Amino acid sequence: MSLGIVVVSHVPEIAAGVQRLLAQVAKDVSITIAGGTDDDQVGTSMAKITEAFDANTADELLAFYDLGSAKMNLEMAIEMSTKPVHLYDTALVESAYTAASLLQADVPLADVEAQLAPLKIK
Amino acid sequence: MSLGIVVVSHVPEIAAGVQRLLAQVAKDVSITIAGGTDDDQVGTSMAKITEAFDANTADELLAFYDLGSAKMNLEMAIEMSTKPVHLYDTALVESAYTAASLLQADVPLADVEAQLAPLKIK
Amino acid sequence: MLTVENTTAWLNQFAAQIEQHQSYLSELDTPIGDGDHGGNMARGLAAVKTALATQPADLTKLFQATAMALISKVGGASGPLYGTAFLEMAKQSKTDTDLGTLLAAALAGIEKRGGATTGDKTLIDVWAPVVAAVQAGKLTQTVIDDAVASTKPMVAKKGRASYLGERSAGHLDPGAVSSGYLFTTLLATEGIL
Amino acid sequence: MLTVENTTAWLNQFAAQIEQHQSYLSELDTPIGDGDHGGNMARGLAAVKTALATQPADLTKLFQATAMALISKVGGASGPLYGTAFLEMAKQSKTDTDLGTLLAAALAGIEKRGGATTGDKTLIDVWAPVVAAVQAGKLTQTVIDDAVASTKPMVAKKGRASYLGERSAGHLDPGAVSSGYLFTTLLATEGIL
Ligand SMILES: Nc1ncnc2c1ncn2[C@@H]1O[C@H](COP(=O)(O)OP(=O)(O)O)[C@@H](O)[C@H]1O
Ligand SMILES: Nc1ncnc2c1ncn2[C@@H]1O[C@H](COP(=O)(O)OP(=O)(O)O)[C@@H](O)[C@H]1O
Ligand SMILES: [Mg+2]
Ligand SMILES: [Mg+2]
Ligand SMILES: [Mg+2]
Ligand SMILES: [Mg+2]
Repeated sequence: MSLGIVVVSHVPEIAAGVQRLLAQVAKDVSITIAGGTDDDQVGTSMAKITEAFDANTADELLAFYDLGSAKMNLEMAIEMSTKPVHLYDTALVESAYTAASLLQADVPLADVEAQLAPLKIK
Repeated sequence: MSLGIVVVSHVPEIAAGVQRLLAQVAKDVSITIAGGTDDDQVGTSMAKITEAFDANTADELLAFYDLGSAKMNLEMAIEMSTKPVHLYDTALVESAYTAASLLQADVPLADVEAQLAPLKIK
Repeated sequence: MLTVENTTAWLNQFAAQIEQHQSYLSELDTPIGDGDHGGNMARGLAAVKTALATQPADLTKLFQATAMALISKVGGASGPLYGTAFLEMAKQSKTDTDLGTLLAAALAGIEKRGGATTGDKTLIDVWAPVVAAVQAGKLTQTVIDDAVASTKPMVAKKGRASYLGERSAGHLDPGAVSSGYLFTTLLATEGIL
Repeated sequence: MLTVENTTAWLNQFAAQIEQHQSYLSELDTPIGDGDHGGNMARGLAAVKTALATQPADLTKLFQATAMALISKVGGASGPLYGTAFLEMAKQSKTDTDLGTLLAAALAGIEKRGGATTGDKTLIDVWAPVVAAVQAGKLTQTVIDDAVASTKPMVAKKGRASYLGERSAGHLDPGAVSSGYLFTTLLATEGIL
């Protein structure tokens, strides 16, 4: 069961930037993103999130988001997704980075989640 | 005494994206950024941080960062800065957003810091 | 009783109200949010109008199309919230056409989607008393107006306004105001209630 | 005794070692970091070489120029850390030219800058035993090699490797290895120790 990461942000640049930060330490982890609305304004898009789920080559996903309304769109996308997706109420950049480092080292999901727990802030 | 925000990230896109997110809710708050190394690679630059301090039109600054090495460069820049700069070990995107919302509403520093406290994760 | 015709009329009127009050809604969203609620809702309701113009065959399809338009076009928190509301009404309408029952399902969906409850200074503070009034057969403009006004002194616990903590008090909640338009136009539509 | 001449020779040799082992350092930084330590240090030491070529007038200026080159060119955690080390040596060199005293000041600066301590799997695990050995007049290649090797089983508590928790064990710390080169070239430079 391979694990991948999905980053959802209200801003396209933040999502792209987090992907860049993570890619450096997790070359073998599939990291896909959904940033901004469909027309790249500040906001989130369920369609973009669904695309990020589909584009991710892993078969089980860890999802991170910035603000609350991203969470709502994420949850709607999760309800429609065929892949299992785990959603974390943790600090976006820091927890996505932590997860990426650990997944690159083939750390199992339970251990990753244990390291994410102290980063819960939402 | 006006308060401003400085965002320091390892990635230029993250810094620019956070600025965009904050600008939407804090039109009257000076928000400056330092993202990436001098040649826009992943990393941080003391020179860019110093420029972000100088470019900020406020006379007292709240600084937020992503990973530990950004903190070291921030601290070096703070030691050389003439403006007072407060450094927070809090979730980058979420705490910068919180601070921006509150500063826009003219909330005094002590109250802003009280709301930032639960976001400490580093 | 809800029909495709009167529901279409209702939602088109709601869209007209949103369009008319677009800048007011965004102004309300400025001190305690990001100033886009009017734009978000106007974009969403324009898509709803387009969907309704295709004349959905039944109420379920009508609510589904409305939900999809809102979910895909709004871009802010109000998208999944209003979207979920209409999605729940679509589901419920397969077995039921009682407006009170449909709205109660919608409210439950909103609460589940956003994790907010009465008193959190969100659109729920309009939906909850209005749904109760509809179920009791007692919806009036006063019920709606009072519900909208009740959000002013509240301290936000959910959404962007919650980042302001105590400072969110003293402002109407933008989502509550837009929901006020939804129910005002419902009340004004002949034959539904 | 430290002079401008032998210190210049030392740091140029250090730069040469970094250049030679650049890809090895980045390889070490790959499983427990972001794979850039070799590139970071090579960029920094190239700037140091350029600064040294201008022949600083005294030791204080030499250490200052070295610090500034590292601080401004490295781009990673090692920049402020090595930079602070040389900045502290610059300060200390105004009143003192004892190598042990200078290095002790540098180590204190590194500890303050990064908040790490012995056993955290950082370059401090090389600096601490080496500085003690220099002060005791007992620095040998074995002291250096053992210090570098000691970082392998450690669990990182600071820096990017710390995100890996337990999984950081079993790898040499890249900063420890580059510091090993610093002290190996110190040992090899005639007349300093
Ligand atoms: N978690 C939530 N539960 C219920 N309603 C919410 C929640 N978050 C936000 N809202 C409602 O959404 C409105 C804001 O909508 P909008 O401005 O379109 O979205 P955004 O805040 O993402 O910009 C708020 O006024 C509030 O009524
Ligand atoms: N807080 C710290 N205190 C002491 N040394 C540290 C700290 N953080 C990182 N290091 C050292 O820096 C090295 C990594 O340097 P480098 O790869 O150039 O920076 P980065 O991790 O920013 O990419 C580590 O191997 C470690 O020795
Ligand atoms: Mg808004
Ligand atoms: Mg918005
Ligand atoms: Mg590195
Ligand atoms: Mg780096």
